[in-house]
Amino acid sequence: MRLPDWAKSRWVVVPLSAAACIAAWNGYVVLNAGGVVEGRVVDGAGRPVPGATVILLERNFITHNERQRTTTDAAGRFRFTGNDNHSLQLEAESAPLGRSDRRLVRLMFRAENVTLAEPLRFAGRLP
Amino acid sequence: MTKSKISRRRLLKSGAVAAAATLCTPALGAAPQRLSFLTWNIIDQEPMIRGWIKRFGARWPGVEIEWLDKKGPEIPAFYQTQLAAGTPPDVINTQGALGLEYADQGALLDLTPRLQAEAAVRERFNPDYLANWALEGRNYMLPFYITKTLLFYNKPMFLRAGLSGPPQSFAELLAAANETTAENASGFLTLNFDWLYWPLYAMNGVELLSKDLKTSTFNTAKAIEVTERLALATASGAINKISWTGRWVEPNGAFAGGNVGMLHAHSPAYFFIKGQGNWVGADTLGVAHAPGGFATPNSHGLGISKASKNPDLAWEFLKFVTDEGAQELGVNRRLVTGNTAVDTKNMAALERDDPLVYAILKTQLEHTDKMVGNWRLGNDSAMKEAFWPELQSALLGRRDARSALAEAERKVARQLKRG
Amino acid sequence: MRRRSLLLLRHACLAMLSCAMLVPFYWVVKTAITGENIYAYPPRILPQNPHLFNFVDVWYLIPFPRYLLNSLIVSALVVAGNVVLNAMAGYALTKNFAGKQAVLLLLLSSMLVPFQATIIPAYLITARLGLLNSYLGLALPLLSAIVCIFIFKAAFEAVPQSLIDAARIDGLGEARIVLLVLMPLSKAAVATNVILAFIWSWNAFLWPLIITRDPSMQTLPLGLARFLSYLEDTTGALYAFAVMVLAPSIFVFLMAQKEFIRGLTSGATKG
Amino acid sequence: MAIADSTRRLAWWQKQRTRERALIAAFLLPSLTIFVLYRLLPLLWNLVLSFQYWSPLKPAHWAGFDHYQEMLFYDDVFWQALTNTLIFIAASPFAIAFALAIALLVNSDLKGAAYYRSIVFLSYPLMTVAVGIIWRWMYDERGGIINYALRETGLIAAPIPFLQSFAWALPSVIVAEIWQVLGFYMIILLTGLQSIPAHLYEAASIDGAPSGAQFRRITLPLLRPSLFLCAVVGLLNSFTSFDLVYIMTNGGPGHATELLITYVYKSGFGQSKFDYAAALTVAQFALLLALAFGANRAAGSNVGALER
Repeated sequence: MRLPDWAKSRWVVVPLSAAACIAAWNGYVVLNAGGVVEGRVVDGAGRPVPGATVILLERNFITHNERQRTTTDAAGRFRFTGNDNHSLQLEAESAPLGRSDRRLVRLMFRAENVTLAEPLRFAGRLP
Repeated sequence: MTKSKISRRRLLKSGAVAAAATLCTPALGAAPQRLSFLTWNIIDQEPMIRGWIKRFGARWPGVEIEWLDKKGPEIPAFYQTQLAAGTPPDVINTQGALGLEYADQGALLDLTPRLQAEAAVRERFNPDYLANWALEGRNYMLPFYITKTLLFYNKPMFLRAGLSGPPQSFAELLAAANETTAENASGFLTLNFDWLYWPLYAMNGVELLSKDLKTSTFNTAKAIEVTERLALATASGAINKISWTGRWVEPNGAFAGGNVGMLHAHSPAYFFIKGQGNWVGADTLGVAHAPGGFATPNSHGLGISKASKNPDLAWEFLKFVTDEGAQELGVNRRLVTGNTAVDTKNMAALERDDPLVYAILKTQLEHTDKMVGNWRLGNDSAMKEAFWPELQSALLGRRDARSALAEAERKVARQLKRG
Repeated sequence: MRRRSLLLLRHACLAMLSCAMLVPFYWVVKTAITGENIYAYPPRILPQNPHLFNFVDVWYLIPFPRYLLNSLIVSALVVAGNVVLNAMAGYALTKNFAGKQAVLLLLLSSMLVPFQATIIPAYLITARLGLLNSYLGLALPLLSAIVCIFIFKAAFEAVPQSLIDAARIDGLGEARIVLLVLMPLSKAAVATNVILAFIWSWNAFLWPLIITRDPSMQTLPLGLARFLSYLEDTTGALYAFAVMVLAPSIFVFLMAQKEFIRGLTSGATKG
Repeated sequence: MAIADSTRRLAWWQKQRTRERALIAAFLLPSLTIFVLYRLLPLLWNLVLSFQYWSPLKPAHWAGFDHYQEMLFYDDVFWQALTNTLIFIAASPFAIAFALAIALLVNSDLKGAAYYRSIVFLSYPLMTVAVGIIWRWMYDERGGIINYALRETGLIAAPIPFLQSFAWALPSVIVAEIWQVLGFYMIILLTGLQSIPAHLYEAASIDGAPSGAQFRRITLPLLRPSLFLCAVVGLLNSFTSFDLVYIMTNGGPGHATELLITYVYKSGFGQSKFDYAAALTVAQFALLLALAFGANRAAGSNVGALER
């Protein structure tokens, strides 16, 4: 079948395709907005640090405020759930090693599920 | 009339807010329970303010509060229009001397009787800060959060220049500026809006106006000398030109760049500097009073519009905000509120958590008797308009100090005459 | 031969000019997506590890969707109002009637009244009309524009009288003549109106600032101003916001430019 | 009978007349109402206010010519703002000339002329607030491309603080303003050029008139209305650029970029001297009116010219 001419005018085509893109993007967002933030914590030598406290700070205008804390498991992994922000900072603390670097994690949309590619790293090494 | 009756009735009451609430509600019951609250660019604190509104609403059943927030430069346009239309927000938040101008226009409610009736409330505040909004001896605003100028300095640069510590006199200040000046580094910067540069003159004993604010007293040999020295230092690059041309972003940004020895600014500048300068830290950023401990305040105050439909409720809200509210605001924004009890509490916590901010805020609570550049004028902005451009041209060496100050005196005199 | 080199010269000039005109666009976009500290000197011509997070920040730091919606609604109102009212006025001005000169003078002189100076009375009037803090109130002052009226007038005059007479003989009323005969023949003028009206309402800053009390009624320019006061110049987000605010008007222009330019041809300056 | 017939026709004709009158009125009314409400009434309000002492809460009383006296004899800021405004306006003829050159360049069967046109025009639809932000950034000492380019090419040693320097601020703002409005001028002139019948040129070239002469004899005269429109737009920019100045310099440093309109805004809302601001407004209106009619004369046509 042939489209009527009005349907071919750019005033129809462009907005429709734009709408399509937006719909697609929103679909993607809905599927991936689980609010899960996970990653690993390692020491200077790259060995996993169990029992370290990981702090999650979230952005509010110009400052980042602490939101949640958790501790790493035996494999140095941690997992936050229920994050609903789009710009986070992660930091690890552990008695022997002090503080890790503060990692800025920016998301493409609120509550995007994210897994740190690079683990949080302490300067010092575990004995 | 009724106001004084109410306040007299209040006198008999215990200060306990809950009790006051129960007793006061009938008195207010008649009026429609609506308040609007205009804040000055603190949209980032939305959760906190919503919380205030909720808690206050719980205490005063049936009260709804509309919250408006406008950014600083646009507040006058908004508020003036609302005044003209007879619908000004009941509780307003202004910065610097703007509150006095509105008071002078007759826009604000005179809070003096209420403060006299409730000593407890008056006692809350640092008297010097409270006095910032006293026009002809009447109080028109309460401190919301307070700032005054101080001297930030770049410790590494000071070390390199072999300077032991912050300057203690005008001469030392200029000397230090010279010492730290180098190829692509300048020694001193100051903010210049709202008289914030005035300590430089105050520390030389120069005052703009006589005590009674009737005559100008700044056109003196000393003032001319100070201006000439400042202009000289500016020409030599020891004082960064931006001091006299910049507004907020430019000077703070320049200091954050890390190649300026000293910055004379008010405490909020710190958060901006920290945001831009990655060198800023407890061991690199020095914090001190300007020589002589002089400082120009630029605080935020809360007032009540005279046209408010229910001023008593507004007053209750004011008391709530400057007490519990202040507590929360102080913690969130890391600032001091002028409410002595609140500040003591918050500062104790800060001393642990953030020594640098603590050091900065500490200066805000010291030497409060040495606040200058805050003449209680009803036409402050017009006065600035008359004075600053002339001084500015002298400081930038575009004309000589003597004639500039003479010209300024002529204009200031005219403003004083016109009132 | 000489013609060729002349042609090349022309292209060279225009190309250079185009670049010059485009630099600011490039610079703001580059700043918006740039990763490193935007204050580092020397600034890089190409953005280092570019990203889109600044746009995300903008989207969440202010209720961007809400402001966008408000801006769109107001602009839609203004565009519609302009097309209709200006067409009517334009048509009326094609006729000769007593006091036409007076009307023209009124229009031209009211063009010279700066809006900033009329805020308070305008506000009071809007308050009288009970339109404060409403979309209509936001749109009202922009609902008709003098330049556009003249564009319509010129476009209508370009339509051969014979057509109009024919329509009359067919028994069409004036209103229907405008609607069925003139408008279809002046698409260009319509396009011009659409674009200009959209631009003006989309960019209005001071008026929305004054008459919107309720934060949920604010429009994008206010959001932009707020941003400016907030993040000052500390971040690329400000420039991301600038890009996001500019995109729609550029988009509308690119979509309608053909008719728009023809619109000005047939309009504004004939004669 | 013929008479009766003619009277009937007369009656019919008069009926038509009144119909048409009603229609014209009905068609004009909406737009006129808006202009009266939001332009003329406020103007009158300002006019009245300029002879009074008033602020939102003080009852008005007559001031005679006090404000005008203050303005003319005591207020040098007014004079500076006036000068700046005039400079601002005086810059537009150059912009227009430049735009004309561009228009001439793209006005032909030049390949890709359409693209050039679009690019040049692209900056007009932009939100002025945003344009202000963009240009502030362009002029920035550290992140700004202008200082960067100048330093790289070794034209200057140290960065120029364009918007903070008394010498540079006004030109800088004007450049930004021209950047935004250039495209609009170009389009107007372009359309003017295209409405010039080609045969005139043909005839001229047959008579062997040099292109320079053709330009002076044919193009310019026939372009007058377009030029006039441009001039008017240029005039209006002296206050439609409020947002631009407000964002870029807010009138500073000192009053180096103070325009009448920014000064009106400041004295009104900044210093709550609305009565004085009203006087300033009236002065500005008078100035623009005078200039508009001047331009109109120069365009050698009556006010109507704009409408056709």
